[in-house]
Amino acid sequence: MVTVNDYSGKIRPDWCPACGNFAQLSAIKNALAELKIEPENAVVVSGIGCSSNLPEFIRAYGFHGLHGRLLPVASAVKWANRKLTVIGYGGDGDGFFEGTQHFFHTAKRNVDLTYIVSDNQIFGLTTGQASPTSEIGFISKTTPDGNIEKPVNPMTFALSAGATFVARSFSGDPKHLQEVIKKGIQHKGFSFIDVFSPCVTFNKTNTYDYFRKRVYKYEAKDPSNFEEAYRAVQEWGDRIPIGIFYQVKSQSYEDLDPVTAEETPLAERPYRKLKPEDFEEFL
Amino acid sequence: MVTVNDYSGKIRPDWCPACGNFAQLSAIKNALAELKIEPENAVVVSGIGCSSNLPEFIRAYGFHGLHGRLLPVASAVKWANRKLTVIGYGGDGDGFFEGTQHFFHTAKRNVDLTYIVSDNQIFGLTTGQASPTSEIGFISKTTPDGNIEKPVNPMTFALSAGATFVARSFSGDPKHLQEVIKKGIQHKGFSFIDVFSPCVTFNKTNTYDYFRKRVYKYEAKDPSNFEEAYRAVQEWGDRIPIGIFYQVKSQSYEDLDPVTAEETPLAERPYRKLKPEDFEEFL
Amino acid sequence: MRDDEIIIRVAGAAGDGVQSAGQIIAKTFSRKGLNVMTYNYYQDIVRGGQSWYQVRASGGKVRSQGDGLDILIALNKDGVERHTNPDINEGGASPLSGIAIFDKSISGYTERKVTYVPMPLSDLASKHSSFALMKNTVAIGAAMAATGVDFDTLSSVILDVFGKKGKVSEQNVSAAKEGYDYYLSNHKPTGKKLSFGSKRKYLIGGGEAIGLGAVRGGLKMYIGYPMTPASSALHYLAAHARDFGVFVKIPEDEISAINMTIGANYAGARAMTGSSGGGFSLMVEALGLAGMMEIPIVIYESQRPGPSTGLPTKTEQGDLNLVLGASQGDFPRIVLSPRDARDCINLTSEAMNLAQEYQTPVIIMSDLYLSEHNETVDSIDPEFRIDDGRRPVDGEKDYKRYLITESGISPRAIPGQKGLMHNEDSDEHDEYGDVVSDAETDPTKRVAMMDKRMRKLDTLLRKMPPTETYMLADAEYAVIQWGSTAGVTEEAIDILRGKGHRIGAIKVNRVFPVNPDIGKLCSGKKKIIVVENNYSGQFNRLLKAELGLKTVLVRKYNGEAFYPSELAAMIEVKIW
Amino acid sequence: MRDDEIIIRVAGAAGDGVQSAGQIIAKTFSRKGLNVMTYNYYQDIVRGGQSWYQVRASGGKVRSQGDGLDILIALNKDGVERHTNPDINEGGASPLSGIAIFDKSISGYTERKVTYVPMPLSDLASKHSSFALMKNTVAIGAAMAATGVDFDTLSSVILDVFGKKGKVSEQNVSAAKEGYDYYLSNHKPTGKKLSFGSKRKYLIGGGEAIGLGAVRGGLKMYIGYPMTPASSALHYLAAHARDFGVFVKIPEDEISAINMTIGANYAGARAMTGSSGGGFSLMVEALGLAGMMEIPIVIYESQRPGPSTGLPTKTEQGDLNLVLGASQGDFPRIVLSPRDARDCINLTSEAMNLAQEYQTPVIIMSDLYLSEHNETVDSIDPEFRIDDGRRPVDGEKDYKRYLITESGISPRAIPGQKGLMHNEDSDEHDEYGDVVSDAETDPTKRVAMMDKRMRKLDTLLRKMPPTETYMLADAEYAVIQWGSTAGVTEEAIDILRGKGHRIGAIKVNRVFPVNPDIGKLCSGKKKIIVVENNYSGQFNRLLKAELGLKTVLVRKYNGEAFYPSELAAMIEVKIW
Ligand SMILES: Cc1ncc(C[n+]2csc(CCOP(=O)(O)OP(=O)(O)O)c2C)c(N)n1
Ligand SMILES: Cc1ncc(C[n+]2csc(CCOP(=O)(O)OP(=O)(O)O)c2C)c(N)n1
Ligand code: SF4
Ligand code: SF4
Ligand SMILES: [Mg+2]
Ligand SMILES: [Mg+2]
Repeated sequence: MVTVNDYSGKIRPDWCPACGNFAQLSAIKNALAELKIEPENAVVVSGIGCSSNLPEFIRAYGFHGLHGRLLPVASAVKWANRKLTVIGYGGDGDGFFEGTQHFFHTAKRNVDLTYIVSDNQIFGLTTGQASPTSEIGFISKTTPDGNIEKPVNPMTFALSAGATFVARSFSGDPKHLQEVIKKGIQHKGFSFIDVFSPCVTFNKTNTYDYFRKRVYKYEAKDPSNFEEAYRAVQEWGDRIPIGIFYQVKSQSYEDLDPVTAEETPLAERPYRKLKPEDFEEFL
Repeated sequence: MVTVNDYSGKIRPDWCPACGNFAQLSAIKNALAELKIEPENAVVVSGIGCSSNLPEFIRAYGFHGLHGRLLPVASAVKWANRKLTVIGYGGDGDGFFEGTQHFFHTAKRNVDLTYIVSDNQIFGLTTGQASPTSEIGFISKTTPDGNIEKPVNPMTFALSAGATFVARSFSGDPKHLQEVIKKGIQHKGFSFIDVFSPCVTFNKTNTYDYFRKRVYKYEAKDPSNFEEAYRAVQEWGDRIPIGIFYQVKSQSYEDLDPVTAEETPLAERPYRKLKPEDFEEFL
Repeated sequence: MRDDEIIIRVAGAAGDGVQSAGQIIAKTFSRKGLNVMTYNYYQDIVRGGQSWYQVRASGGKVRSQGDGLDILIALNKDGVERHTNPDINEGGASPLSGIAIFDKSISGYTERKVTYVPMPLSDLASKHSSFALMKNTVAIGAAMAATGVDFDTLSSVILDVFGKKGKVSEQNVSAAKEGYDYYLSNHKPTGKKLSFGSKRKYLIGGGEAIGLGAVRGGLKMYIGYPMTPASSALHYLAAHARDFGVFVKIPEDEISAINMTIGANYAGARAMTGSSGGGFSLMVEALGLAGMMEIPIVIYESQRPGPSTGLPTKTEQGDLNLVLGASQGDFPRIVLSPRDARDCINLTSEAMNLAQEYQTPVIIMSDLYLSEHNETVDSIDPEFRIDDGRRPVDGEKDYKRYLITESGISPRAIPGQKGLMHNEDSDEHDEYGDVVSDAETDPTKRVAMMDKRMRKLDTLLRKMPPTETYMLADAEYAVIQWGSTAGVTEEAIDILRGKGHRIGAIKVNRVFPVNPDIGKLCSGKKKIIVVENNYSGQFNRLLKAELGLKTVLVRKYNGEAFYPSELAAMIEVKIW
Repeated sequence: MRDDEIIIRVAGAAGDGVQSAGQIIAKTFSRKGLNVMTYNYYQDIVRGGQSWYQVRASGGKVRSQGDGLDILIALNKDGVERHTNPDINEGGASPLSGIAIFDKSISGYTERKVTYVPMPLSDLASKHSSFALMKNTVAIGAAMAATGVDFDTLSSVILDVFGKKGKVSEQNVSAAKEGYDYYLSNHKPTGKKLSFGSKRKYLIGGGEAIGLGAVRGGLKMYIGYPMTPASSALHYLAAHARDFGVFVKIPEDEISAINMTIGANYAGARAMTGSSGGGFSLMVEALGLAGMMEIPIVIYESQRPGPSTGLPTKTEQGDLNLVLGASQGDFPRIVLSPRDARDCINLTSEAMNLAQEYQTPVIIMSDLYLSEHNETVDSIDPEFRIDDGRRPVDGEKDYKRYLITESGISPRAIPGQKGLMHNEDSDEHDEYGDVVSDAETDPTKRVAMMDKRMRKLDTLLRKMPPTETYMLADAEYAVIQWGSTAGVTEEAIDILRGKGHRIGAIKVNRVFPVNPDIGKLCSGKKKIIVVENNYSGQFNRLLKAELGLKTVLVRKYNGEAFYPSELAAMIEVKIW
């Protein structure tokens, strides 16, 4: 029996007290435990940022890599061993700036992994610069006169890329968060979950209060209706929907590729012995 | 009086005879001449690929840079000197693989430049590998058993990114091509034009015939209607629309940023002399 | 430790206000006309952990963070414990031998041979404000009283620092006064004899100095993606963007940053980018583009310990191999490595010109130690002669962008110039910029272009100023250092001279191309000791490869900077 | 030129079928048991321009493309003109001294002292097919007749090459027969005495050999973005993906490619990526990640002339600085540089093991010359012992991923292993993998980890096989070369020995870490000459930095490979 304690890491998270990342760490641990996934079969791959420190704090296989590069690593882990449950976890700077291209193409490929972005609308670890999701007018060390660049909408991005599971949640609503993450992990294919995660130290705009006032739970009439989803995710302002906007069934990349499609994971297959016939073409 | 001859380069294009790039070269030259833009004020920035050789063949300021990196260069050229007409020109591999992140963020920033992609659905220069727009099942040196990855739809990509001018044309229809390019250059802000450009040597699927049978001219009822545009660009198969799908007015990045917004181009402004007061904060 | 210098350290956890407190002290000293250097010891964490900030000040020279500790302001018990304990190596810094100031609520620490000054910091602070960090101000007041600084100077600093906040500002002054008076009434001053001066000095960080030097050198665009320890320059420039008329942009990644920087310079606007090793790694491909196309660019590379993410808030000089090897093929590059804040200003202004003149990448290598610490400079010259390099005139006949010249430098036309339209290419090209490899590769033209480009380094070497030295003339032993270790090396030389060793230093701040005069300066020396803040002696390898020197290596790679006495001891071992 | 060897060159424009014609000739010779080497001279263009393909064959050793030219097949007039003209330097290749075969419609060329054999190529071809390129096959038939190869061998090759096409295949055989018979009836054979053997040889390209070696070494995933000249390996593996059970993927960019390669190896599947200098430049950041996290990766880096896009279809060895300097900080890397196709197979299989054993990046450096040319090998050993390196057992108590060991090598657990969950980190970490820099940096642990990682190089050096030499024992002069210049260097040595020089060579294919035995091999030699296909002597600098050698440099950087007599002459100048 897997319990959430099996996922308890020995290192105490070094996030600022009340940082939105705590809720996500709990939600991920709970979701994995509830899904009865053994810690040795869970791999958490992250980038660089406050949020990306998470693999240090969970007892699973952790990979704390490079800023923006978690998705290529996570994809290949899945391709190498399709038995593993692979979770990608990183920041908004990590995913929507440095890792933009990987986000797009990984979603399009529909690799079976769950990608959670701790979206605090700021660069946390580097002590507070505007991020790709910072709002217009947002004041930070790099935008002292207010940000002039439109924020990315990670939802429309993921939808256009072809993600087969697109959702949003909020660190201030741990139950919702855990439920969405659980569904994301269960989803076969690329699941994207953007999580509003207040940075209590550097983002004085997008606080818990800010979101508590605005978020409401969205229920898709038909989660497989792309147009409906695309419209719903564009709502922003006084009311901001959270929930699962889109979900469709589709073959994952590793099911489509004949080499990874075989049941035995690539990593566990015996090495291919060469035979003289293999060189015959050169004769 | 600017004529198209003013744009004639001394180097003969080295593309294969009948390559789709020829039509685009002519269309660009004609559009620039018709718009009475002096060659010294036109800058063509490209990446690496067959298509990207274009700046060598036009008498303007040409910048033949790195695979996938034309948009950052082009953006900065515009920021440095907003009087210049800046055209970005590259391949589908260049723009939708190697340069994915730049395409997205440049479109979002609405930098005033025209980005034309010679979309031959293949890597031409490297002698025929599947590209990000290659269709499923497409056979190439890297996909001998047929491509299994869904092609990018550059149109939905550009729309989701926030491009303010999104169009498509076809090298087999030079008049249409020239008209769309002209409108793209005239558009203030980021204009994206995807051009079906048959690679007669390596792509035996997406030929002139293939497109002649399928393309039809699309006229947007209301080019500023995002939903209409988003729906229209998804049509694919027996009928494929070409035309201007989307166009809205919006301030360009260099108009929004107070430093570039001033009339005299940055490159032409006098150097800022330091005064003792500038260091006072350190006292 | 000398009687005319003082070292004060503020210690606490991240979020405790350690750095702000230290900065107020530093600025108070610099306004008193002292030479100051600060040292920021912090962690890759936003709250908690342990960090400290040290201020060294003197009427005499201050060339490093220094040895010894006169006054400790401890903001928590851990701080009292650590910094008085001779067994804990606080990143190489000395433990306290003087006065420890802390809140009287802190107790239970191990008693050691230092003067404990528990004070009612919180109580005194709460008279003026309920804001918790106000107690730090009380402690600052006490420390300033202990060093004999007049209260007016301290209050002027406090008013400037909290200036905008009106009431907060006044409260802080009052709190400082409480501490100041309390200390004077109850405790003895340090007995240090600091020779205060009448002229305020500029207190500036290395990163700010880079930014300022760039603006003086004609900077019009700074494009960079944040990365410690290069961000201090970015933040400084962002804060002054409108005033300086500098366009500042954070793009999607470092690849974009460098390509934008290239594009801007191509179009005639002086532009610069900056990052640390990880971000620079992403710029490698485009570095070669600038080299091949002969487009000026300046890159600020501020090192931190690698490999990979490494120790993001620590210091090292481990990126030299990276910078020298970056990008495929051979092309000219210029690598400068400033010694201190003044050098940051001067070399960066110069870098802006060098890039234009030689039309090739110039890389300014700093490190966390230099980029993130504050230092005094006596004066800053606002004047600087900007030279845009060789430009053709509009309409020049038969214009050749890559004209083959003896200097290797060709006339560079800028888009918008009439009649000079041409193509610049990442493929090998001829004098016009036309590609030589498409229809038929021309091996002769290829060689001519390679030679032309590489000749720029010879031209540069001919104009290079002589390498500076310290006490070298009569020295038997020569120490060679590069970049930010100049100050500490000088101090180590002083220590060793004090012990009777005939030793001097060669101080390299123009790292590549290697100045051949270094070889000459070494000739006849008994031993050549290369000092580096990295594992493998990357600069040492460069000297061996370029000059064939026989050297011994002194290195440190634990993430901390050298301390003067430590370095002296490390060198002494090698010359025995 | 020796009597027992022949050099045939097919010349024309891109799109003329030059390469296919050359390959048929090469394969015919390899089936006749000759040693063969081909050389592909082409441009960065898909149609037009000028290109040629050369085949050198002999019963004796064939170690380079060779000097001289016996038979020219010219597919256009330009071809006849160029390759008979002693003044045109065709990338260093000798002009024709023997027979020129071409279509009789070609006329008006400058007559020179060669045997012109204008033939009715098109007419003969059109008897069998209207396909224009069929005339090439007629010419091949003629050339084979001239060299005395039996027609059956030629026809067997044609049938295999066009195999799938049925009728086309037969038509080509008939066309070849026309040419073969026509030549025999109307012209004289070359008079060469080729010692044909009875055993077919394998004719394999360098890129294919890399792919094959990797599969033999346990490759399970190859992830690469196309880039000349690394694509030949990618294409080979893509074509055989299902058969070999290798997952082949072209991702969005090279950054993704290397991070995927790291992810795959992390998860226990042997993976490799490949590119040329430009793509490798984009991998620089992640190279350090693998070094820091101690994850095995193999990178195939095939060089072409830089800087930047440079000369995409030419050859150079100019990326060594890049590969050695790549990524910030110090970490162990292994650089191998195969000499020839056989070495490509063997070193690549070995690289797959080395990466696992040392848990660090292994880079295989080739170049266009080696990667894109075909060569015969007598036999290929299908056997290879795969060693997965040090792995812990499931559930091991107190598992330390980065256990400090004498060898520097720690037990590597793979996701999925029970009870061994741990974190791998790009930040500096302790033995468990826990970060040492977050709350409090531990300088001691940092140093211990740096030392541990770097010790892997010492372990490797202890096990490194001795560096191979050629005619070195009695030599006064030593030539040192690296990688693909081994063959041509041997031939140059032979030439120089023939002239009475006591000279030999040190042949380095394990480039880094530098084997100290190279220093010993050099001791007592009058002069040490380093031969390199680049501008600045990058390997020479490495030898100076590592071994303090005093050397002279022989270099070529016009985009072409060395030719034996050219290299001999360049060396001779240095030893006079
Ligand atoms: C290549 C590279 N560029 C820049 C950095 C510096 N850096 C570290 S974290 C970070 C951004 C953090 O923001 P985000 O991804 O949103 O994560 P958060 O800290 O907010 O959770 C940056 C720019 C880096 N480590 N690597
Ligand atoms: C960083 C880098 N990676 C790979 C290459 C090799 N390369 C040159 S062109 C090209 C793709 C060409 O395809 P596309 O962009 O579609 O242009 P096309 O030739 O089809 O016009 C590639 C992969 C390169 N030059 N640089
Ligand atoms: S700085 Fe912000 S994101 Fe980082 S740990 Fe603190 S609250 Fe969280
Ligand atoms: S290979 Fe294709 S894209 Fe390239 S020039 Fe030829 S036809 Fe055009
Ligand atoms: Mg963030
Ligand atoms: Mg293409």
